[in-house]
Amino acid sequence: MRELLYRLKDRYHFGTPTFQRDDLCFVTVKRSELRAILTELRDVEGFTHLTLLTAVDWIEEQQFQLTYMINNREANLTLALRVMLDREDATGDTIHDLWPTAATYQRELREMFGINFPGSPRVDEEFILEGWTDLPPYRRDFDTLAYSQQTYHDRPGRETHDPKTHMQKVLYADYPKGAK
Amino acid sequence: MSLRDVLSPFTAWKHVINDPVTIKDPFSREASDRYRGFHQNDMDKCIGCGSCEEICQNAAIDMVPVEGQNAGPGDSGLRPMIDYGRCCWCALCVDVCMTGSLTMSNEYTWVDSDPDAFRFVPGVDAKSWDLEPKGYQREDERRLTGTVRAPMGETCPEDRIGNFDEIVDGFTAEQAIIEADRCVECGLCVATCPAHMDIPDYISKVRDGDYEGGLQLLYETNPFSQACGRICTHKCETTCAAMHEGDAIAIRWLKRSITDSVPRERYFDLIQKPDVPETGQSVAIIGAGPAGLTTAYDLARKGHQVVVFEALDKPGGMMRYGIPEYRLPYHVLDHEISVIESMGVEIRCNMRVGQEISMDQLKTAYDAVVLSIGLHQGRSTRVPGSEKAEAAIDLLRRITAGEEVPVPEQVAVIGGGNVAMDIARSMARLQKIKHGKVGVTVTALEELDRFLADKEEIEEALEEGCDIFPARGPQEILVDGDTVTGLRTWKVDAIFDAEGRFAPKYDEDDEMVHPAGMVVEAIGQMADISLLGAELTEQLEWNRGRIMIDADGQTSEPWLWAAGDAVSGPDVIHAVADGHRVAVSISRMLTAKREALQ
Amino acid sequence: MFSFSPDRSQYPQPGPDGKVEVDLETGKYLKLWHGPNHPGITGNMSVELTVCGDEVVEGKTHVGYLHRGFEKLMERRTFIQVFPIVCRVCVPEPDFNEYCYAAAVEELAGIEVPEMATWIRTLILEMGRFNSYMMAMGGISGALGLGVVGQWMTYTRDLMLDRFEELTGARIYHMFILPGGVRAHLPEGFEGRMEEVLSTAERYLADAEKLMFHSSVFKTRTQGVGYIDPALFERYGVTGPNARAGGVAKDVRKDSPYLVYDQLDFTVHTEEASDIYARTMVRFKDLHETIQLIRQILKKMPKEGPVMGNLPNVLHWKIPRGETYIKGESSRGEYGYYLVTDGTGYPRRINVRGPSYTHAMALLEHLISGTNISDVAALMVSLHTYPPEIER
Amino acid sequence: MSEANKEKLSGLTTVKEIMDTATSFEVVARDFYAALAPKVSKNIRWLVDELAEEEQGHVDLFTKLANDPKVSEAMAEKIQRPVADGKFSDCVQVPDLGENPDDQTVLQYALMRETAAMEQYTELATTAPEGPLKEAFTFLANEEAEHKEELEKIYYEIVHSGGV
Amino acid sequence: MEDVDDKFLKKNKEVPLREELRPRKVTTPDGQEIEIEPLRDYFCEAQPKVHPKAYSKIVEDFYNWARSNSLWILGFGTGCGAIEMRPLMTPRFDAYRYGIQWRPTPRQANLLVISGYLSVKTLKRAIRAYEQMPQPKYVMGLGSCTINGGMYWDSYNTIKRLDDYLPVDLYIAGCMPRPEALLHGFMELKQIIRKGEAEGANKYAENFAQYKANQKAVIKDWDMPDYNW
Repeated sequence: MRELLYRLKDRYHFGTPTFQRDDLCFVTVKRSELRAILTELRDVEGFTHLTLLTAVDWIEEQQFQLTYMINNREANLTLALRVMLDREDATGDTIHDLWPTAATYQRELREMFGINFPGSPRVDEEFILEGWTDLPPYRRDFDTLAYSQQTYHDRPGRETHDPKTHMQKVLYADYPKGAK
Repeated sequence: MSLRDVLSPFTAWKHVINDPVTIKDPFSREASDRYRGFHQNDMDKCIGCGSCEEICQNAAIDMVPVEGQNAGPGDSGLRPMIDYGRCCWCALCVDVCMTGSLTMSNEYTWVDSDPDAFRFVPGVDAKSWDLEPKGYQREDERRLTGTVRAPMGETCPEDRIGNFDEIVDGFTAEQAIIEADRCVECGLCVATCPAHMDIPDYISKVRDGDYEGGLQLLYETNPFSQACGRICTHKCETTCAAMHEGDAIAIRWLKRSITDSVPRERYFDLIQKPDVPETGQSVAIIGAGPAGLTTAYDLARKGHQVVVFEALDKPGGMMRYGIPEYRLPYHVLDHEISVIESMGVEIRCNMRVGQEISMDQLKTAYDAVVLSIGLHQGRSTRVPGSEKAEAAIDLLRRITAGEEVPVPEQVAVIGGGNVAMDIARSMARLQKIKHGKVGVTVTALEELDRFLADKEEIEEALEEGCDIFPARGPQEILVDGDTVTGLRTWKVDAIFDAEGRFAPKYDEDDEMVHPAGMVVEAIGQMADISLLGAELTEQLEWNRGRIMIDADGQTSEPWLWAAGDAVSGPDVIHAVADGHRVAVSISRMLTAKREALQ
Repeated sequence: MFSFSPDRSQYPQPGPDGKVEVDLETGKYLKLWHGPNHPGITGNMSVELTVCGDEVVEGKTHVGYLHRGFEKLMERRTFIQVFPIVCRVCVPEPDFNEYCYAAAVEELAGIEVPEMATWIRTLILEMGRFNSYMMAMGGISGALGLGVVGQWMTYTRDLMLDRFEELTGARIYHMFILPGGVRAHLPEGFEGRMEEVLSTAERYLADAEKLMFHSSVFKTRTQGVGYIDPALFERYGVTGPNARAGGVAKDVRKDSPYLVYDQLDFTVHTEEASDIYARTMVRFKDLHETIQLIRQILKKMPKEGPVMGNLPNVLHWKIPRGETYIKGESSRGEYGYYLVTDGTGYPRRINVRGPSYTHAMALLEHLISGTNISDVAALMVSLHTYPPEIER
Repeated sequence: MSEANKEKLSGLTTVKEIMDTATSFEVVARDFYAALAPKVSKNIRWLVDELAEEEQGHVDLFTKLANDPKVSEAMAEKIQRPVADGKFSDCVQVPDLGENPDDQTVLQYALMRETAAMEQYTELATTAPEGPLKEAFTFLANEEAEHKEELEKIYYEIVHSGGV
Repeated sequence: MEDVDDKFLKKNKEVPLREELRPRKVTTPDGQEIEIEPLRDYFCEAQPKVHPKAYSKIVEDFYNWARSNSLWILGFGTGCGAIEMRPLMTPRFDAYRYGIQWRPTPRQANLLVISGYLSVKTLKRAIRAYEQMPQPKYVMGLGSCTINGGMYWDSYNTIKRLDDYLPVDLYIAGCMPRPEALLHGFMELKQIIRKGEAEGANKYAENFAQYKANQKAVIKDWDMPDYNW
């Protein structure tokens, strides 16, 4: 794995790789070089299998991380390429022509993260959700609990008590707690 | 297409003659022994700590007050109510349960047309599976929160016996985090702590490494956090949820780790006097012990002028003169008091009220007076020869003050409390220094497991070479002329009766004589109230020998409050709590007075 | 001789891009919804078929009927709280989720798993594989009208569920593989009862073999039908038995052994035809391999030892920033968990890579055009897809 | 032991006389505590007050018993002189508690008295004939025993405050 | 229980009706131009009616007895619980012996088993399936999810209370309920039917507007008629 990155590092810009295990490495690449790297890895280096394509929302840094995990089935090596996208105008480059199955992942990312992949087949069609009008739900700023509370009703009549405050109320309500 | 392929499917017909595999009665089929069925809860074991609620990812559990379970030490009185409209039977609640009270039966059938029916308090709402012994129980002790206390380093007995250096090392940062990590933040301990310190909150500060935030939190409820971090009676640890299976959280040591981790000089930045206007009112406090100084700290922070009168050389009260240096080093206490002084508290030492200044003078010169005089007189057994015995409390004071005390090769101590251990271990150190060996005998009425002293204290005393004779009743202090030669004791058959009341029974045949050149009585203490004078003593209302105070610590006199050991019994943290209570009461009175004038 | 093949010359022909121009207004085509409520569908999903006569011109997979937003829910649960919900990602073979999640957490948190626990984990996974294959065998035979095989398979699967129940305390969602180990040891006498189940299963499988692989009906309906060109495997992310049926001898258990698979002997079975028959055959052989593996595990596993490693206090368990991917060979192919942590008490992101995701979406849509309506169910079942893991 | 008290005892043979002595014993004790109360410091006065109250309770009880027709019938009976008699009488006399006794002294004194009384009544109960009288003495013995235990508890709390 | 979180506010946007369902003009194959309104034209507009009781109690009791002994379940696996239906259909648990069987179409079924959580997308199909079932009909909710949201209580895509959307006659606790518990449930349902208390379908007809309002509040792309009979 190290030799592989060493071989490629002259031609492409890699971030510092993380060698998570002997057979698993994460490395950040530039979005502009992604396609070329993927093509080369697929056709030359034997990383023929797209294991998964997904995104991570680093909302604090205003970025989406796309993770392209590709696998060399002969050598049993997995390489995960990270591509950082600007969260504001999240658009990725479709790779459905390299791996037709990527179209499904891209549809999901479009729906769940709002990351667009222009040119990917049926990318704008509804995939999992139906009639969804809110924020893409996998975005960190979408609060699923609040949405659920505002949409679906709880069965009423439940109430809980915090042991500490309950004991204070029952046992020492008079004590000047936190006398400053 | 071969003929075989046409015919072979017909072989299935052979099953026609087989016995059917159908379960004849599927309704009474029992689930497996480990089946995670409906919940059971042992009401006697459950402490209502709410860990089950905390871990439930489905928000299926509510802690609710139930009939017949009252809040008390180590029990919040709440019990988990489980919503079977949420539960997923993952049994994490069973795994995390701190006492092992929550289990699961292997019952699995519950149908109802009312959707609101699927909510119940196991163990309270009677269910058919309450007594079912089968069902999921965790294999061994709880394993989702640590059970073993982080090890605490301390000086080995051989190295500590010859000096008065502090024994306990205190947690390292790593140990503190490991120990703090075990806390489940139920908060049961908060009710037990007399000062109701925010224990779970400061423990979580330790875990996050935010020691400065933790220190500020400590000072909100306790200006003697450094001392309490070392010598507190830590009643909180007796109600810790973790103690039921495993060790209680080392709350005291964690408090200490906060105070030790913040650099000394940072204290003055972190604990600053709030920006409040001076009220121009003044309060006199008698006794610079934990109760008096806590009152002083609180009142000074409210803008009042506070003067503390201390009879002895240095402030600190029993923390300085009662507790040996190896448990609470003087420099720690000095620093602690300097933080309080930085609030503008004035401490006048060597000012014995009743001699240097009278109560009347205080009454006229100050808006309020606080009596926090502690228990500085030792009790005596009054057995024959006891007039030759030493009082532990005097001896400790003399040792602290640096006075010369007689150190015979053999010392007998009467008493099984912490003071007895303190004097025994102090004498042992002096003996080691003077004679090179330890010769201390401790006798007490109680059985070893009913000693009033902390377990660690007893263990450490034993490690240091003190001999402990439990269940021995002192009969006579043997005196030869002017010198003490020993202590004669009888075996105590039973000290308490069936109802747990004190009713000593002696076995007169089992007599022992403990040879000793000095006998120290450490059976109890009382307050020296001579400073009040006969008139005030007569004016005040009393309650069973102690000055009567109301819930706020005020005596029957409108200008006089009392706090600390003298009214609440010997305990530092109790004294601190008293101090807070009295300070609030006084402040309220002073505010009212101010407002009345305006 | 009478020919079953209809005259397809009247049917629309694909254009140069291989796609048929579908114009519904012409009246030549019909839209047919296969599912979500349909006996021939695998679970709760649907395929929107455009048919011309009885031939499928185009198929679109619709999923999302079982979407619970797991990956979102996991992000707001602590690391221990995720444990009970992961198994729900895949109903028929939940244990893989538990294992992958636990292993991912253990890797990032640096937790040691006792040896005993890894053996029990392997046992659980193989038992789950057994169940899953049983469902697949029953499914394929049911889809082709061999109801009785479905009954046998469900029965034997149920016997295995009883073993699951006594080992883990639950029938379907076992919630047994905790991060750090497993919940309990094997119960007393487990081996003997397991052996009974396995031998019963073998008996029924022998019968099933005669009804399926030696049945002319089954052969006619499956051989040559649903062919996947092995050249497509990598483009479409085909793994597991589906790929092995096309001669690709790839199995994660063999290639990058996890748990104790390096200490176990087993064969990776392959077929060449890459049709429904071959896929079913591979599963059938693998099922026998699984039975053999369960026996082997029970024989080789240590008899005692702790089953749980040391966990920190799970109520405030934080894991340093990192990311990892854990995979294993489930009954359907490569199953994986991609876990990203950010130093807090909650996972930053968990992505579940279920094999059905690729098999039932792009691949199925590709395969389905040009097939006969009557083969759609068999084709879908032969890909062995579980909808819950597609949409999670 | 003073001569006068010994004399007092030597002539006792009837129940009535024993009852009288017992009553006078309680009366003396009550008066003693009542007289002691103003002498002690106010902070321990509660203790002395409590003791006086307790003794008064016994006086009341004795009076009530003596007026009970069943008991008064039995009064004339002669009974054996109790063995523990000596201790009983010892305590009737007033020991010197000093000018300003402290709580410990008062308690020790009271404990001694209660012990003696308890033993005395137990003894009387064993020698008294079966019937209401025996019950009365047994009851009194229990009363004193309970009181003694109560005092012991107080003693333990006050004196053996543990010493933290 | 956590309090309602109002820091995050969900958006309430309307979803436009799909184009092919909007009223429009079309040209027929024979060249005519007609106006169509698909939602009205393609479906029956009838409203649900309360199923009347028989004129005499004896007859009604007989009907109820007969109904209770032919619970025909719609074979629609809506959630995880569906996996425990399979053992019931096969010899080991053999529900058929109790007059229970599974049917592939709602038209032949009178019992809808909601086997666990319902995503909004499936809820739409479940409502449709339910409405297409002939009266008298019953609904059974399996597991925590149908009672109060279950383990998906905070999910944006699953409903919490089934009885908001469909009339439920019986609930079975569990996650998921075992086949034996399901059988217990069926037996209990039979009892309810025999007592004439399984009135869910009538409740649905009586409170139709309320149910519809609830359904439409969560199903945003409502592209079907109000009643799918």
